[in-house]
Amino acid sequence: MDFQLSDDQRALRAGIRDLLAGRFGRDRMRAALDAGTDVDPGMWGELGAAGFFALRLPESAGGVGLGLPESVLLFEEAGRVLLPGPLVATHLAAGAVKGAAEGRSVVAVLDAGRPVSHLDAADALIFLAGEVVRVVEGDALRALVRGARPVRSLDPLTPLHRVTVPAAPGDPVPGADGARLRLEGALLAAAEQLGSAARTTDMAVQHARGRKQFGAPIGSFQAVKHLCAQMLVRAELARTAVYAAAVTADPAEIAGAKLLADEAAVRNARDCLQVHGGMGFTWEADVHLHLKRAWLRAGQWLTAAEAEESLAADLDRC
Amino acid sequence: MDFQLSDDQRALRAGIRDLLAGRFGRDRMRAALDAGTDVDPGMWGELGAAGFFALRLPESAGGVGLGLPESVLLFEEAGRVLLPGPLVATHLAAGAVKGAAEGRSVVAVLDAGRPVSHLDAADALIFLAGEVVRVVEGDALRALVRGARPVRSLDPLTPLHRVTVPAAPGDPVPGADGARLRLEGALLAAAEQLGSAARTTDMAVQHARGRKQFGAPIGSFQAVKHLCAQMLVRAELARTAVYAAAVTADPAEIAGAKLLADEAAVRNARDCLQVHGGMGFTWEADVHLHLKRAWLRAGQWLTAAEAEESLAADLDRC
Amino acid sequence: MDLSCTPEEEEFRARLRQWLAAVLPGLPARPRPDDWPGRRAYDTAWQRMLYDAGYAGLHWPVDAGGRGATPTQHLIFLEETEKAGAPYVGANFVGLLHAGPTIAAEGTAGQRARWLPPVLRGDEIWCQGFSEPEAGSDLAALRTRAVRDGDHYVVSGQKVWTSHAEVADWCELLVRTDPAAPRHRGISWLAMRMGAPGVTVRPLRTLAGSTEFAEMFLDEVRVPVSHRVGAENDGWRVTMVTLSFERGTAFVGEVVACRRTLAALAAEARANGRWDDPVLRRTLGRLNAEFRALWRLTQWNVGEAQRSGGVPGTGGSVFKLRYSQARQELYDTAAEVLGADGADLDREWVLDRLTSLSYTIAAGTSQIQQNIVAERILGLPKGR
Amino acid sequence: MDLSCTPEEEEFRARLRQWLAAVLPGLPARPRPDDWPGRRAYDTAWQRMLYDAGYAGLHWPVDAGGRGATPTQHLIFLEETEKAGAPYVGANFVGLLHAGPTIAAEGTAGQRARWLPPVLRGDEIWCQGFSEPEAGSDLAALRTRAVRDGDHYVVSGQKVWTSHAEVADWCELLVRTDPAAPRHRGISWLAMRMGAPGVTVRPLRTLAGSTEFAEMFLDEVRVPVSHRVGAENDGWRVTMVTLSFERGTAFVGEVVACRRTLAALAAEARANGRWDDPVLRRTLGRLNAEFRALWRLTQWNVGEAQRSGGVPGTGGSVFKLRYSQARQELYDTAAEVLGADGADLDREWVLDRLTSLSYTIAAGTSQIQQNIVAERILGLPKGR
Repeated sequence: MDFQLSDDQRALRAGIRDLLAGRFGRDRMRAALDAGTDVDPGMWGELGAAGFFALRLPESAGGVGLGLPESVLLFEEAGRVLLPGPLVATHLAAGAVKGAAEGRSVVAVLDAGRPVSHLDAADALIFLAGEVVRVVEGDALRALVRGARPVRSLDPLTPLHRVTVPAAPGDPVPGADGARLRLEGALLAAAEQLGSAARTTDMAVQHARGRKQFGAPIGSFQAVKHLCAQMLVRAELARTAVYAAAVTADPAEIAGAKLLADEAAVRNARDCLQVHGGMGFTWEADVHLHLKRAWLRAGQWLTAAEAEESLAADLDRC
Repeated sequence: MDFQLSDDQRALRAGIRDLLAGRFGRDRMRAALDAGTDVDPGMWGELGAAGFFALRLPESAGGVGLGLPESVLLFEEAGRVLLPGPLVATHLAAGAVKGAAEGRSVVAVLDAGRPVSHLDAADALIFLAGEVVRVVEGDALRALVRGARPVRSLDPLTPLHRVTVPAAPGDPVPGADGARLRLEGALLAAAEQLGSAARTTDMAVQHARGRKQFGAPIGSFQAVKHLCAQMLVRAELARTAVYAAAVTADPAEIAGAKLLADEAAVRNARDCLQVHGGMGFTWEADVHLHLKRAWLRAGQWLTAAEAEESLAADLDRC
Repeated sequence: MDLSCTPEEEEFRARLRQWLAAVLPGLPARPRPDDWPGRRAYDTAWQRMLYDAGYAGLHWPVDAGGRGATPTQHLIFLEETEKAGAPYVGANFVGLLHAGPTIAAEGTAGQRARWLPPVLRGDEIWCQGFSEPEAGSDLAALRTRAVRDGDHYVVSGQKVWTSHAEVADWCELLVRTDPAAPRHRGISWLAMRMGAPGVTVRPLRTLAGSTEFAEMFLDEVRVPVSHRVGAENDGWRVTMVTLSFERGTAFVGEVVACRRTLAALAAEARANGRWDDPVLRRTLGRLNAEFRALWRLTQWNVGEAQRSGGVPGTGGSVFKLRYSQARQELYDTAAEVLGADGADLDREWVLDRLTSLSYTIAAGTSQIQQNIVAERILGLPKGR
Repeated sequence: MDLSCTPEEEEFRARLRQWLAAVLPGLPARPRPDDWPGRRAYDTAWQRMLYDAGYAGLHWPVDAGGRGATPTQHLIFLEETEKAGAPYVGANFVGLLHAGPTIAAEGTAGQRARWLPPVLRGDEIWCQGFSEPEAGSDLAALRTRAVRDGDHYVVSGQKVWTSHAEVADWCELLVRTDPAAPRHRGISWLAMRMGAPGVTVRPLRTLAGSTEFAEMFLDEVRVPVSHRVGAENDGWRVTMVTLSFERGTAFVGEVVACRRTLAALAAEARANGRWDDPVLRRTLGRLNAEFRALWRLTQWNVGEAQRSGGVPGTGGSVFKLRYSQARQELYDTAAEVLGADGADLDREWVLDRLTSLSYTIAAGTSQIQQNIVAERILGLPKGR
């Protein structure tokens, strides 16, 4: 019984970390932000080539044949660097939507009642409606896009649209389990939140070490120290929950992981902003991007209210 | 428009403070605790003589003719020194139950579904049942006491009994308004909570000034400083809410006062305990008595859930 | 304890309401947030209307051209203008509420005559040059240098978080005139023309995407010595004196607005069905208690200031600590009410949620405020 | 990441379960909380049963008489005994988990032979004399003096928070042997007989009304120099070495118990109707996430300790900070479930609520733990 990563898992994480550092370092991220580009097809292809989307497809189907624990490591890295795009949806669509596994298709998700992220970039949508999973593409997608209303998005790297659910929402994906897909989506989003929470902890600590006020690094003051300590506690508890849920794939454990990771991402971003003081309130600092993304993700796949209810229902089973 | 106390109000407060210091100083309080005596009839009479119970009765009825603002000042002082006994109920019963105004009768409250405090000492009960207020005394009270089950009380100075509501619960008090009585009870309990919250703030600050660890008073460490600062903030906000509600007698304002004062009393007692460290965990320190009493009072007259619902309903009126 | 108003105060309120009802419908449309000249014109026109109606400098001393109103009257003014939806003080903020009072208290007769009337009439706009990149919470660490050269100071350095810099005529500037003196002792207060050569203003974009603030770069700007208010190297005291002009009224309008927002949130929740969620409903109820109490605390602080003759009570830090947190909770709750619409910047309250993030930081972080409460009110010893 | 157990571990678990199922039904009734001799007898009898079954000193090194089990086996042992409702370590706590490991690591062969076997067999009980009234969070400030007199130390001073002092045979004692040395350098570790002349024990009543702890007054108690473990003045290091024996397993039983309590709270809420309150229900759901994660964090920390050969990871402070808070929230929620019965000390969970108050204080306050996390894990600079 050990949470330690295997050598293969370490190598996988190092690989994606290198890829992201090369393709989506801070300068590229800020350039994408200034240009308002959310999905870069070239990078999408590289992610596909690196196995980001096909990771859990069996090797017989051209995939990498790995599991949720490995996916979680990748999504954590994506969350750290604020990588935009419908990563979770495309990953979940691998095998069900042509080109998704290879990163040749961008697949977004349509979750009734919630705005659609990255609609303009999407080649297809997976449509979650109860137990059934459908794919919206081609004419149906074009009709849906025509009827969509753009939303001025809180997160500048996540364009949003309000859509009306199409009358003919495409064919069901055979064998797909909507509840399972939603759980996996929640877990992968939780992994992104974890990456963000860990990153804002690093940012706060780095700032607290360097920034001087009243003749000392602000990190020498207990008030700042304790903010940072609680950030680490939140991130580490979220990490534990996310990794364990990835191994067991237990629904209650996944709900707990999403709940704790959402909270860690949101509260750590806020505390990071507080540690940064006025500098954290500027557009130039990255902390607001983490907070906005964290807020958005907290409303996706499984909200706190949904997670808490499902965790309450689970108490019967303990 | 001013929250400042009038000279009369100051004199009133000073008077009760002196009375309590003389009759219920810390030594007496600890002695009562050791002996397990909750209501001291002699002191009850002195409170009566000082106008504690008759304060709001008109002078024509032998009362002092003052109002809720003055009552609130008295109950705040009672809360500071952990004065035991059914103070609120006896105060509310003045005029309706013989001897209550003068402190010759001890009147407790029977609130359906909740345990009765100080039943053994009570000469009568006011029974709140919806809009009607009844008085239980004499044979009805004796029957009720016989059927009561003592509860091992969390608060050693507040004995509790579980009772069954009597079949013949006495006659309605003419002209009494149950809803109004309940609100006034909530406000006076809030004033006691305020006194407790202010007292635990003082205790924490005093300890933080004197106690040295790591070569300095612990109050020089930001972590302790900030605990104390938040205690003051809670106590002062509660004070504002309680005083304002006493002046306006507005139901929503009273609900807000109870909610904020309950929270201030409970959380300040806990923070006071934290500031005291291990010493706060001993029976010898008074902090646990404040916490236990605060917990009890939070469950009396108006709970947080009830207050929040009533404050939510009030939002229509804003 | 007496929370009622005097007959004079009620009469003041009634006349103000009458005037607001008469003039507000005739106001032009508000300019867009990024239309700075438009905003200046709008704000100064409103100030001129206040001036003509006798409401300008309501809380200023009479000998400075003000109306000498009590803090309570000022509170009533702020409460009623907010309730009526009147324009905010906007671009006139620094002139009316900070630089002006400083000059009124510490300036010479000539300085008062030169600078105060244009502020009251809305003719001149001031901005504030206090904060610096390396001097945030620790304001006294400011580095902007002013070197004496005959009857001028030559000023070089960098300021930040300057609002309305683009449209201001004057800047109240804190500079270091004696680098050798202890931190608080070598600072002076200067009035600097924004048009002076060497002043460069660069908009500073906040996380809300707007440019309410600017950075200001000063490169050998010449400021006449006669534009110094107070003695040389006495600028720290001069500034602190001014801060004591704050009479508990700083957040009156905001608290009134928050209570209105809360009622609107309840209405929205009833409309969209989320009112049926007891978790949300009880949170709204809790916030009702919170903002009712904060409103009463505002009145309390104003009452204290009125009695003490303007010296600020200790209530300011207590208020700010709780209010800044409550305001953030209010807009977090707004996001709950909005549900999926909480990510739509065009929906009401979403931008406010972003700007609420500054409340625990600006004008003294909550950490600094807690130190103040602990040390100055509770008397706990300073940290080692 | 592999959360499954090895076949050996599963076999260990299965045998343990079998044994527990066989012996637990035959145990006598538990003594009352204030029956100290009864508690000693009960706890030592259980320890003897463990010894006879080969489970005593499970995590001790083999050469100290232990079983040399891995941290994971120890975790399984603690998990299964808790789930089966077996007795707690009780009076054997200090001997098995602190004094014993200290002697095993730092004692001479003779000291190990004298003191360790009686601990494993349940023949001798130890208590701990570390804390003092003036040395709480700041343990190194301890003042109890030990003055050398021939082959004895003469010890005087006062200790506090000593549990099981009334029934202990030995006390592991930290004393100051060099008052002139820097705080951490002049301390020694002694084994003191509780029956020695000059030892006075006075029960210390906690806010829960019980006397789990005692004060201990030492008046010229003579302790043989041969009862010192480690070098003179090296007691601080000796103690810290022992603390490093903590292999993440300290709270295994408690976390298992908290999860069971949570399920029981849900059942009680369903029974009494409060389950229909979404505010309470969602709080219970939240706590489910919390304790599930804390259980996984326990496993993680144990895994780390196993890999590092017993050196404690950084996870301990992280765990304790969150767990102490979650435990308090758990019992606050229990009070919500109980409603008006929450004031009844005879109802389950009410006393637990009181004792949970010590969790953010004992064994390093949350404030100290946050310093540790910030300085040792995050590398933030020490305060000035």
